[in-house]
Amino acid sequence: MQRIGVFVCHCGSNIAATVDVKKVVEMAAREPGVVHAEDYQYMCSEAGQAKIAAAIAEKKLTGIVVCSCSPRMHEATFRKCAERAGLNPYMVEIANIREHCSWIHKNMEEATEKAVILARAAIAKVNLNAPLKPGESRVTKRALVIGGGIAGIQSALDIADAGYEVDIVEKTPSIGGRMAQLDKTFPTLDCSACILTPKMVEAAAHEKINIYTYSEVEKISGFVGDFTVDIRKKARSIDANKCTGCGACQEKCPSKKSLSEFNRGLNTRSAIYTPFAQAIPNVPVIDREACIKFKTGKCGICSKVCAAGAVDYEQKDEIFTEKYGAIVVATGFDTIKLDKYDEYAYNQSKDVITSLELERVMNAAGPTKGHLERLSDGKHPEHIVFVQCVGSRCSDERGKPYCSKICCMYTAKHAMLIRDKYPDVKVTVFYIDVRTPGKNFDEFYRRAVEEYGVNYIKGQVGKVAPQPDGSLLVQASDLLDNKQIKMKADMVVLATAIEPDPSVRPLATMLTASIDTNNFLTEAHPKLRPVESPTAGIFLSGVCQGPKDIPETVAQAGAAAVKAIGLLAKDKLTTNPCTAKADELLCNGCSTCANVCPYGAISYEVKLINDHGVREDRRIAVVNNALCQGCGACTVACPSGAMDLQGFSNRQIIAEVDAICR
Amino acid sequence: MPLNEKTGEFTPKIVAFCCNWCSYAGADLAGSSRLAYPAEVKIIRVPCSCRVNPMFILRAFEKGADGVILCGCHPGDCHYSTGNYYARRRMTLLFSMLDYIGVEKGRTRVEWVSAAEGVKFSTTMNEFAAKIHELGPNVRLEDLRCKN
Amino acid sequence: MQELINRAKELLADGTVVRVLGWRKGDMDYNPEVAYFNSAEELDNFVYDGFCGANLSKYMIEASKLEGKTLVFLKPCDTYSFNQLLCEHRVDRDKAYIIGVGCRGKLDIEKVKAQGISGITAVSGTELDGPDSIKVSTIYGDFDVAYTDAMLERCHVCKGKEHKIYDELIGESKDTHDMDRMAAVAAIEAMSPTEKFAYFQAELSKCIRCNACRNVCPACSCRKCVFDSTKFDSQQKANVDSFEEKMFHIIRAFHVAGRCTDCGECSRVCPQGIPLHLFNRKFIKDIDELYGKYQAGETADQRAPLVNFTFGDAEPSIVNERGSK
Amino acid sequence: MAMMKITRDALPALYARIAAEQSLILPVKTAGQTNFGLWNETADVDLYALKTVKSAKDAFFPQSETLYTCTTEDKKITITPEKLTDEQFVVFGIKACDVQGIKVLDKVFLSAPVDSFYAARRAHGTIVAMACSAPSESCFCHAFGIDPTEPADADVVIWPVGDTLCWKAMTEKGEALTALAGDLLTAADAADETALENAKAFTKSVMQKLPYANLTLEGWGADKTDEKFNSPVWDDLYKGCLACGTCTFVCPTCQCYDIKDYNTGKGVQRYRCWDSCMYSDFTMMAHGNNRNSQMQRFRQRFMHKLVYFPTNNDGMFSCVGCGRCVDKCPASLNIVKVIRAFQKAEKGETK
Amino acid sequence: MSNVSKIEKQAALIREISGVNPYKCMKCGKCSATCPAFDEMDIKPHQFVSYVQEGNIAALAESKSLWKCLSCFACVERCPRDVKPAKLIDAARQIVEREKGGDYLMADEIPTLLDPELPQQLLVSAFRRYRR
Repeated sequence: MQRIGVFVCHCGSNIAATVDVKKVVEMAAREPGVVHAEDYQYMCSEAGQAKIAAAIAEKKLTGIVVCSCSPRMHEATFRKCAERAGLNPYMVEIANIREHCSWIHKNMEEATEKAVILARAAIAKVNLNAPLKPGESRVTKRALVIGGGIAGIQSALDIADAGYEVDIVEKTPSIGGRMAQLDKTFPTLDCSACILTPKMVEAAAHEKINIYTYSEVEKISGFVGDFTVDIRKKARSIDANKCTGCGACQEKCPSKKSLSEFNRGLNTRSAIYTPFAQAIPNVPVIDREACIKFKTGKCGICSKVCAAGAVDYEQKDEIFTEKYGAIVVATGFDTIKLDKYDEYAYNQSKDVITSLELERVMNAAGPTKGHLERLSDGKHPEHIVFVQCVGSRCSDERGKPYCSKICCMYTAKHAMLIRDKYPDVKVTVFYIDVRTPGKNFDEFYRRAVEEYGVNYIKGQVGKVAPQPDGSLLVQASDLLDNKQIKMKADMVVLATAIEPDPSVRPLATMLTASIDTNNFLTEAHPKLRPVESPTAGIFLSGVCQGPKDIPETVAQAGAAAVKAIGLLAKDKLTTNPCTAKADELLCNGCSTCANVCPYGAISYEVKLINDHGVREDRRIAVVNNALCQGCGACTVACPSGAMDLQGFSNRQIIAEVDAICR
Repeated sequence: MPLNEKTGEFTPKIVAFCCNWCSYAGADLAGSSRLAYPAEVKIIRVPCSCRVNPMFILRAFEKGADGVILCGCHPGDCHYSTGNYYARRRMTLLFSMLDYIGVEKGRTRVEWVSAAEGVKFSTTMNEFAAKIHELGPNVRLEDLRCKN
Repeated sequence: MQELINRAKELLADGTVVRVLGWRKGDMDYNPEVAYFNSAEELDNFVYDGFCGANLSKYMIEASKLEGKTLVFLKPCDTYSFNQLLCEHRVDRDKAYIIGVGCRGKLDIEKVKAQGISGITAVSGTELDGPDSIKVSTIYGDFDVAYTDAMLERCHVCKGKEHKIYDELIGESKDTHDMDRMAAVAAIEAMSPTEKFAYFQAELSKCIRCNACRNVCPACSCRKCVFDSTKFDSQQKANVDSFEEKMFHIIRAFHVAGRCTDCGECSRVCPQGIPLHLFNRKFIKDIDELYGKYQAGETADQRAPLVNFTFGDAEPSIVNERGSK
Repeated sequence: MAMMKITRDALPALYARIAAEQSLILPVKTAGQTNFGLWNETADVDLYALKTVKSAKDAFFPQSETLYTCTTEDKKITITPEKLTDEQFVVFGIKACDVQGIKVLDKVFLSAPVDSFYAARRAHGTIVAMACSAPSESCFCHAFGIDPTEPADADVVIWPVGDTLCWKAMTEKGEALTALAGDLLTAADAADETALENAKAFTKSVMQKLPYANLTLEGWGADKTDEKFNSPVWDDLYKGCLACGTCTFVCPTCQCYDIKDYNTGKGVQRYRCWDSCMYSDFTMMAHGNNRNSQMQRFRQRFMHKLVYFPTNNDGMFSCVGCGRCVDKCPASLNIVKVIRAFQKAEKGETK
Repeated sequence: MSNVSKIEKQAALIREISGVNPYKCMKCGKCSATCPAFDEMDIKPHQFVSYVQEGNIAALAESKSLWKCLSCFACVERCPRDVKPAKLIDAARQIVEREKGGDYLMADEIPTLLDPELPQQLLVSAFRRYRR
């Protein structure tokens, strides 16, 4: 029989206002096994913990129940407290009488009765608790960063600077990501490339960083501290060691009709190409879909003009395996497809473009060499209309329900830049709300209005209609004037919603990291652990976790790096002791459990079993404690009940059920 | 005792199994958002919806529960990636069997509630409790020995 | 039958097998028993006729632990069970030499008695190549009973007469399928909850917890059943107050769901004539309807439906939409 | 007491009259199977069934019965012993073999230490035995000296003769029941007596034609332990046994039980329930099981019935030849096969 | 019936008939931006939503807009919040029509309602919708 202590927290008035804590103490004290019960203002406080420790020592408690807030809040606190007092931390159970009781019930009698029952269930459970001891696993001192945008680069640099090896895997031919495509950045208006390129170079030059571009993660197994990852290096068709990056091949390449991914398809590139001038590595890639040599077998011009002899048409995809202790996901974003928004005529007119396309148009290295012109006829526009919230804050399936966060600011930036460079161009912005929470953000937006004369109209655009004269008729509402406006424009720029890069979904499956309905990776806690995935050892960097601008991305990248460094700095990890365990005497060796284990944690061995005097060789399930995460799928799959979950055993859960139904 | 001693009204016993990662957190959110649901609902925390053995559900009915609900992460969002898919099949078959032997439909339920869905948690529990009130006490699956 | 005996003798003689698992003549014509035969001489008591209904697959769990190979005779439906046991590593393929035997349906003496025939002294015409009706001799005179009228329910809804695993085949089978396997399940599904409850309450109230259904079941191959184990707080032998039988039969059916081949042994052996197959078939019907057709034991390397899933599986709430009111 | 009679048509009235005063237990058909059960207006009485699935044993030794109840309140435990039966009841329509089964149970439960639960039921139960008219192929009560037409040790014996039943009270309890039946019973006349004698003769002739007519217990009985226990015959016989409890639970004489606790949430109900020596966890102890192979368990059951029991009870076998195990064993094993297998082996015959 | 409860009842009825939750509206004005009959309307589509939110059904019932909406459903298509103003308008129309009694649209009323600028199709659809 356990000697149980019950500690009921008032949580100030959070609990005590609706639950009669004295009554809970009184009722709990009557339960079999309970030898001590008391209440206190704040059990989680130092004084409260001291009370627990004192009771453990004085009453020789073997288990404790804390009736307080959610175990998600303070279970760890009370476990540590118990451990300090010499009690196994897994002999602690929490009865959640705040979130699940006092906060939702108004009637004191009802809430008190429920609190007593919840306490009883926890007492019933702790009666069956057994001390558990965490295991240990080693940590591979190497990190993997998936995605080579600013988020990935920043995380990699920070981790590498702390002295750990980092591999960056980037699926495109160069690192740089979305930020490399931007022209200027808000609210300082400094040149994006000017601040990004040095970071790219630094990463490339860092002795602890290996960059694998044109590569993808193929398979991930293992667990925190000990991931095994297969990485596919796609065939570049260029020997990176030989290539000097002279660019002759690209100039001579006769196939020049492929749309440039970097310029968002606004112009073309050659079949052998580097995406942009500052690309790292400065090694081209042959687009085998477009290359004449690969399509017809004839051509080979690039090979002929390459003085270094770096072109290798025979190159094959290469898969290598590496071990990592931590993984940072920085897969970034893309703009959503606008196929379903016919009203904006995006697919009908070349002069309706997305904001990201405008970035390329404005950029000196872009398709128009930085001149603001209509893409349909190259004419200088007189009037540009910006439409906000295209696909953002949209509750139907055409768009995204969330705010994309960056659009208000970059639109102000675009409007301002255009008015600054071309004062003759009229700029109208249709907005629903202008959202500018950020340092110097609102000031920036006001400057656009006050100093640059950008015309902000509250109201949404209903329709963009290409006119026979090549102009665009914009029909919108002006909600403040309660008018419907029809105006001509030469260009329309759509502040298109952003969404996580589609590669994140299969990746999340490989990582067993959870993902929300919008494909953003879920954080371990929305407030307190925002850069960690719930899956241990996986860290989140940048927009893959949620919309954010560059400074936020860099900040989060740094935070993710710190978390990863914190992990890599450890030599060994203690593993969750709440793992599955097979009872050798009951196990049938039928493999049903292994079939449902998502971690491959169950294997089988043939073992001589002495079953009450009957000796025979039996096939028995064996759980690898380092791999098992304690979900319990196996315990239910097992028909004989041989498989049980420590900390959430069959008998413990049944005891809780019994206590509640009593 | 299904009848409230004072009022004589039926106060059901409802057991809610909640997975630690989504639904238990959703219940916490319902709590911190002060979204009320009946005190008849008592939550048991399990690591994952796939930890819930059909025997636990029958056990609850045996011991006098009037309704049992299982909440887990939305399909695709399981913390353990696949647990709720197994739970979904298991519970579908179990509920179908209970229906087959004449246990009233609606006495058992599965609902996917994410950590962000405090509102859904509360609405679900209100709905479920209302359903159990409508169905009345469980008599078809209880063990008479637990009655007195 | 003689062919089976001869072949068994050969296989014993040439050392292919060291023992034979089959059926031995009983003290009545209708009660042959499962037995091992270790010599040619013992095989003279071997029998294979319409009353040899026992599924020998489950006995192969124990036989797999013995030294040397065992010759086992499996009817077509038994081979599904054998495959399923193979799949679950409960039998050793290398320890079995399987002769697939022909089948024209298996007989149930209770069906004969149910026709009011009593005082039975002999039954003939039950062999594999026998006539369409069997002759039942009693102290009150002789009766002819149509073979199919004395057949077990399971044979009327036979899955087919193809052996799914074997080393060799002996004997011609005859198709016996003449009823809809799911008709009885569908009829119950169509009842009102009150009718359903009354039906199962009446059936299960007869249960005497003898465990015959469990012990004969090839899918119930646990070394120690949860209902015998102290580890689950589920150990129970009581026969009381209506709940325990439901718990036992629901959980038993659930544990074999997706693994049950519908061999029908549970219903065959129930001393109280409880149609236990209706539990298993309900799961089979649901699995087929919700997750696609699945036949346990079709092959030895399938993934059972309950250890499998698809992203688009039906939600449990579908139960509220299907079936009766 | 003189022979009385009642017509078959009057039976429902008789049942109602008895049930108005006492509990009435008799063969009732539920979902196609006949077992002893409590009579009520809607019960489908199946008095003429030759064999109920389970014997009438439940009436005196129920499959599960509560011994006492512990309730906990706070940290106090209150123990409430289960009340012993103190009301009269009637078990109606028990066959001769099952009556003999009750005599076997008496040996076990009524000898010191007396089982108070059983004793109370025996004291309050009135047994109305019914003679057999058409024994069937699995019957072998004659081997144990039982005459199916003359049930011994009953309070009342009834004999079905065509559409009438002859009725004779054998004890004081029987006379009381006869008095209760009152005008539903009429005096039997000489013609009835003759018809009854003819019916008995017919039944005996049936017995002689049945397949087990020549079964004897040669070689079995008290003090045969040594020659039987180590016989290799067991090893061959048990192989088909599924280790289920069917034979035990349908048997009128098997008397082993387990004592277990049921958690009611408010405490514990300690109950006993039939157990089977065929089960692998029968008499399981901390160190394991004293019979750890199925052969040993199989042997135990038959040795108990045919050797150990007679050894300890002046030669009385704890088998009554009802044949239920013969009908119900899922593996077609049964006590007759065991009896004969040893007789053959001992005569040097091959199987 | 008290005035308050009538207003509440009508607002609830509009929500029920339309299947629309007007509180989803984020006041972006895309409906009004889209509406081909905007200029004809006294209560603009986006305002219509606010009126339903406020329960000001009486004003809606009186409004010209009710009969100016073409039921082209452009606003339904384009509304990013799934608010469907046209369905609200449609529901309001039905309420007005139902209040008139059993026969909704009498043939002899049509001439006075006829507006040369209204598409013929609307008339046909109005028959279909309200006459049944």
